[in-house]
Amino acid sequence: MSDIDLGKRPSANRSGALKSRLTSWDSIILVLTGLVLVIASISVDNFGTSRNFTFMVLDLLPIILIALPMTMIIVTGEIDLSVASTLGLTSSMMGWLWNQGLSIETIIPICVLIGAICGVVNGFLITGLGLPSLAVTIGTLALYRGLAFVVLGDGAVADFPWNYTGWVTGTIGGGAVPNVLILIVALALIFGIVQHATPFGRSLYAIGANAQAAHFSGIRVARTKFWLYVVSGAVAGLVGVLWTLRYSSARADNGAGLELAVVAAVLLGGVSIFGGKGSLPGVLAGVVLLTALQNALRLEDVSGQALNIVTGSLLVLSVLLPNVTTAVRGNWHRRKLRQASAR
Amino acid sequence: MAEANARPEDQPPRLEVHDVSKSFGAVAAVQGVSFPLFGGEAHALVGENGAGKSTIVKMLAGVHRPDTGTLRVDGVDVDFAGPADAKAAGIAVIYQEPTLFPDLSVAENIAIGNQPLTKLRQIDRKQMSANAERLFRRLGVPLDPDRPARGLSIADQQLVEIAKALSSEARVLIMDEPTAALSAVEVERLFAVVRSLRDEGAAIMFISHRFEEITALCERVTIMRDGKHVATELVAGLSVDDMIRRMVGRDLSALFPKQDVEPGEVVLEVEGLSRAGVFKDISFSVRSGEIVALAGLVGAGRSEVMQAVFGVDPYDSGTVRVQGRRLRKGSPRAAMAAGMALVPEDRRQQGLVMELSIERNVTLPRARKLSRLGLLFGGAERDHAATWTGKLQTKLGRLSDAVGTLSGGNQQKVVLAKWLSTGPSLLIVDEPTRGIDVGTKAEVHRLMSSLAADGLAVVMVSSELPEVLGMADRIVVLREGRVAAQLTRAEATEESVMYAAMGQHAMGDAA
Amino acid sequence: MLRSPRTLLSVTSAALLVAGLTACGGTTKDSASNTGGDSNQASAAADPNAAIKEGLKIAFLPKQLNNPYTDVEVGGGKVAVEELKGEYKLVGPNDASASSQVSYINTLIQQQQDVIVVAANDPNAVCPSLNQARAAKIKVITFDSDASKDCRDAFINQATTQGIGESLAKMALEQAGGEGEIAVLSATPNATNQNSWIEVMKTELKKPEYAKLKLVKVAYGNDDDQKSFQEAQGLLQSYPNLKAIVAPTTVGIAAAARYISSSSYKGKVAVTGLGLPNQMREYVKDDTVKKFALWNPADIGYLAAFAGAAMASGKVTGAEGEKFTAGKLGEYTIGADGEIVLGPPTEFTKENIDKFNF
Amino acid sequence: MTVTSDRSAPTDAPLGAPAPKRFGGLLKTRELGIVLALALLVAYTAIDNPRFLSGQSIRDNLLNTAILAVMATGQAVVVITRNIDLSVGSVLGISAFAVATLMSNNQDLPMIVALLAGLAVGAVAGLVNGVLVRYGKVPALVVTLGTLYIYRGITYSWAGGSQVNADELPRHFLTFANDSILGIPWLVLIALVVVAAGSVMMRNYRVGRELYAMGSSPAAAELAGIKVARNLLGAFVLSGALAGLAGVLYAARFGTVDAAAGTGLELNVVAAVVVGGVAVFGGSGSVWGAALGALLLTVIGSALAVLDINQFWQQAIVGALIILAICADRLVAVRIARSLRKRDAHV
Repeated sequence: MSDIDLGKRPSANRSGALKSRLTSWDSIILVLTGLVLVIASISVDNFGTSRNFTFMVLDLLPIILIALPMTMIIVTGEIDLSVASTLGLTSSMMGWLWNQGLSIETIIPICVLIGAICGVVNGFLITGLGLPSLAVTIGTLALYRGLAFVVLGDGAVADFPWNYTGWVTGTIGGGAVPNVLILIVALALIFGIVQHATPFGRSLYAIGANAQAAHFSGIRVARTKFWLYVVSGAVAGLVGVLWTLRYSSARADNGAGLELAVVAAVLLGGVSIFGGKGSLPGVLAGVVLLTALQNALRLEDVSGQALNIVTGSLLVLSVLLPNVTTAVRGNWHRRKLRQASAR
Repeated sequence: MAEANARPEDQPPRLEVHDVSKSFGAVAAVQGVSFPLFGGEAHALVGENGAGKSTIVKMLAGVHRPDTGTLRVDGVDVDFAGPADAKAAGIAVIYQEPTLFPDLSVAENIAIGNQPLTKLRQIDRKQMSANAERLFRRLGVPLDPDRPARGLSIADQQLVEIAKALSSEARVLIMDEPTAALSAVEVERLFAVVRSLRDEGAAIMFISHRFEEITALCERVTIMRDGKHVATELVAGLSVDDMIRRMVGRDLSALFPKQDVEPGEVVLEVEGLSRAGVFKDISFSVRSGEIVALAGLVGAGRSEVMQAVFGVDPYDSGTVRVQGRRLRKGSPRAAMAAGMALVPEDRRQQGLVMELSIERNVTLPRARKLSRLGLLFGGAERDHAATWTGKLQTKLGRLSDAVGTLSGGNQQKVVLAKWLSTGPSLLIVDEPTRGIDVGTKAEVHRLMSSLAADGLAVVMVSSELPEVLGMADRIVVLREGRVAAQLTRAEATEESVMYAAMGQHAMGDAA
Repeated sequence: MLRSPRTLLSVTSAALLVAGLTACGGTTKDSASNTGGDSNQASAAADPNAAIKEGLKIAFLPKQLNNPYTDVEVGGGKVAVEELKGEYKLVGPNDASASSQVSYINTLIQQQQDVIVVAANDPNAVCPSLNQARAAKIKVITFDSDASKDCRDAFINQATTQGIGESLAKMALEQAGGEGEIAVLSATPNATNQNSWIEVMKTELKKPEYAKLKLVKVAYGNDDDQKSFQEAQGLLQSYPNLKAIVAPTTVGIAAAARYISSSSYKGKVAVTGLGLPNQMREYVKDDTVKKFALWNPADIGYLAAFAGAAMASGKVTGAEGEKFTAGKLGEYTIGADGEIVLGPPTEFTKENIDKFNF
Repeated sequence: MTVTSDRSAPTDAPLGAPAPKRFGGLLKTRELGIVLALALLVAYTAIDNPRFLSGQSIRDNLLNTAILAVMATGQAVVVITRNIDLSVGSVLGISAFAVATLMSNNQDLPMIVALLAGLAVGAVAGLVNGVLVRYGKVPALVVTLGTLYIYRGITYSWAGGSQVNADELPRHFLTFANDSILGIPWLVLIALVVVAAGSVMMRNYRVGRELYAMGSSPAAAELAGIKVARNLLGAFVLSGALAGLAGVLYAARFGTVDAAAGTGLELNVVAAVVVGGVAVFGGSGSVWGAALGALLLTVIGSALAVLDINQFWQQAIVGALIILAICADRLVAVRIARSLRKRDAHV
């Protein structure tokens, strides 16, 4: 990262651009995911079944939804570790409000709003006071989770109306397609378009790759980031609602530790932790890959923990491999220059 | 004849650069440069910005490895794996921009790496501060050794850097524009110390744009241009004009001259613009069809002024008017909406997003105008980018290539395309031809000239005198954040501008 | 530039919520009719003479793995399944959370087990998937801590809630020496059976013979060793004159005993409750603990397996009054709400503890 | 944002001065702040319940702090170099389980062996992190997030759901946690030694100052010819080794060890370090500040229990503390930036 060493910058030649595009991690991950799905449905009993599909969709629901805004945030070079705690807080609030006798139809928007407010706090601390997002969101991670426990203690609220809990766990017309899949697809589409086909999306990459140049191009860096955190909070809130309904149980500890899974999935999907690089399809693939692996391994009675090793390794490799290839290319290029000018 | 009244023949040069080349990506920064540096001499290294001076320094410092060629210390080939090796070889470097550790104390910054130790191999802080004290006394600066480096003024930072270099009892001392931020008194003290070092037998390499300093300090000078070695001669035998001519490498007339245009109505009006600690009470105006140059030394505050005008930096007081309407401060968007465009000084950090494709860079400021129903379709952007890179005859492979893969000159064209595509009525160009090859330079000059001819108002910040004199209708010279002189094309000569920039009494002050 | 996508997002997500969720009028806690949906109760009639099928796939899903108590329970289950010539399987989360348990239930459904023997981490959170299991013709037996009635076929109750509550109170009285302050160190505040025992205990304490006994606090160690350990510390700091700590959970009692035995309170404060002989042996030997109680957890797993097998074979349906034999444990009768009671707990002391190994 | 990247929006930083943190002079006052907070908390609690100051209670608090403080020491060193180590919780787990197994299998191994074994296991884990960060050029956040999973996974698949119980461990191993010399429990003594050694190293030895320099300005560190690679590896190895040591202490203190030991601990450790005044962007803060942070967090925990405040407030308070801490640092920084621009206004 030392800004002195210009030598580090890989000066890919013209064809290199295409090569690196093909060998870019997010395309690798897409292929990888495809392979895993195919192999699993061939070799693992009951993996391909429609019911298992439903289960998988339900399992990846929280991660995939939270990953949508998280991708944007990391693309701008920031991070939000407080999402899982926001989820927990909204879940607690949902239970509490429900006990207060509010109607579920009012509770749900309120919960999304609470999530957004959590995001506002993050956004203000980070863009308003210019605090490092890592430290801030580690702080709010503890804070929001703590508040969640304050609200609901260690208890649980369970008696949510069946037609709602049923909707979340159910499938369209009792078929193979789970209801929540509509939600996932819709949100994924919206975020995908915003990130990849709008000026706003373009600005995210500019901010992440070079905030100063973005500023010089008339992009409102701070404001952009602020709203990303708000959206991230709102989505986390929504997921809090869905989580509560899926398990028909509002608890303060819901979704504890999910933030790491989400960040892992996003990075696995080829988004650079430095910002400026990464695509949503890659991230979606990353999430699917993780969930599918988990599901398949469980069906094969492999302990879920063995998967931790796979997840972790994939995560490190997703950054390590590109770096290694880059370094190799760089050296090769320099050597070539040496020979060229030696002549 | 140079060697004659330098060191005796028998003893090899303390440090020798031999046929060294270095290139970054497609940009060849240094090509086959050789010159010796003897113990006991002060040797100046001069050249325009981008001539490759700093690259030479970084190679001597062990930051960069030469692609080809060798460095010799006392006649022996050396290969520096890193700065540590260079240090070990007795080479101390004072960089253009200070490299202090803000969180460490001043004394510690000076001593870092070889702090005095107690017998328990612990750091002897008393001793450390004492050493710093001694150095500061020698430099005659009142600095508290125990305060942290964070918050030191640029000048003080520079002085600490110098103290750092002195402390290492270097046998070779390399100074890359150490005086840029120093006051006359401080400069004199520095020189006194450097002279004594030289007399003790150290080899000094001195880089500066201030010719009177060079003549005051150095015996010999090496001149570089476009990464190549031009000459190494006795300073005594050279006039300032000779040096400049050799640096620029061509007579000023050879530069593409700006064609005369009848200036139209006033486009930009800056009044009493001030920012604490950066610039004060800056006023000037630009008419359409006019090219106004902001000249001055590095650190005189030229870029800062224009960045404040464009809104990327804030300012404390004063007003900026575009076509008579007052501009909201601190908002690049407002500036863009008012028809302003800024081609910034630092291409890599401010002008372009190196990782992004050429296409994306060109369309960055116009993305919203190009989108339909808030959506962007690849086609629109590509066509737009293609048109403008075409207009500027940018040499590129595919628009989807990362802009970082282009040569300096073509990168600059991309930046120009990016901003011209916004159809500005006022174009601010900061160091438009820094570090780009002569050919492209001429193209850029031609372009600016024709833009002006089409009624565009142009503000040009440039450190290259020939460029300033060749292109500008009027020249605003800044010194230490204030307007030192406003010269018309007729009044402007190298001397008048230089003198104004350096604060010597000259006709410049009349303006 | 920001306005458009932001509003776009909030609007659509809101819209989706409405579309997906508010399809039906204002639902509040009161108006909610939460009948856990398809509670397909005992379907076919029982056939008492039906033979126990062989090769039944019986899966155990405890609250969490690597909990010594659980290990003993499922150990018993394993033995039973072997006697039944079935296929034994043990799966479970590493954290005692309901959400991860659900994933495992789903997996078991996929693997088409015949019986799922589960200890619910949250009586309600597991319900939807348990009902899916039953819909897939899988018999669901709960043990250790029950799920809500309408999503399981039978519940193996280690002992009547009444019985345990009473013996806890009795031991507390003895250990405290007839009078003084006592405190309870329980598992999680929403652990089903711990709470019911504590309730009984409290009612017991109202009786005259317990008049001198004062329950000052119920602390929660979340069945986490470290947490319990520190909760024990907290108790003694807040209540200097504490006479006895009653821990109705094996993790809690072990932690409390370990803290007391290593602290200056040893000998002053008594520890009792429900614990595993193997874990408690050293503390009983060093007199930190005089007496504690427990049923034989191995038998719970054992009984659960047999109950499950009986059901899967159509021998019983889970209706009250039905009878079945559980190997070495003899005959059992299904009680109200499909409850099957194991029997009275054993009390362990210095004298008898070496006779037990679990 | 990520600790290792310098891309944190330069445009958001106050212009005129490079986003500064604080004067060194304020460093001391910074730790003083924690001490004061601590004093107030203890005073208040003690007034409400004098037993909070009883020997036993103090002993318990110190014992509970010990493990966190040991880990915070290592973490502080890593964070000071502008990196982070999220894998410490998992490293504690793997070392705790390894040592527990080792001791239960050979009952008469001396304690020192256990300690060394723990240190070794941790050091190896730390080395892997360091190598990946330095030579793989993978940001520390990513590396240690990955190894957080990997090390935990290894522990689980090794333990396979089994657990080591107190009664399987040798007496001398268990009593070690509570035995004390001159009234100071071994655990506390070890923690004190570690913190003291760490502080001295960072304050008075070249390598320590170089670590500060690296965090303060990575670019300048390279130019100054500091052995960046060596120091970075050293920092991560240290952090790992101390986490390993903490693992041994954990096993000795809590007797029962399973594969889940220390899960989620990394956040407490980072919290302690941040509250202790170590800036996430490196270069400033101190080891003993971090240790104080650890103490403060622990005392808050037990104080809540004693004051009979709903224990659930604890986490919220910790979170608020972290944010308070960084806000405080930031405010100081901004004020300095302003005063500087005024002072430099020689124009």
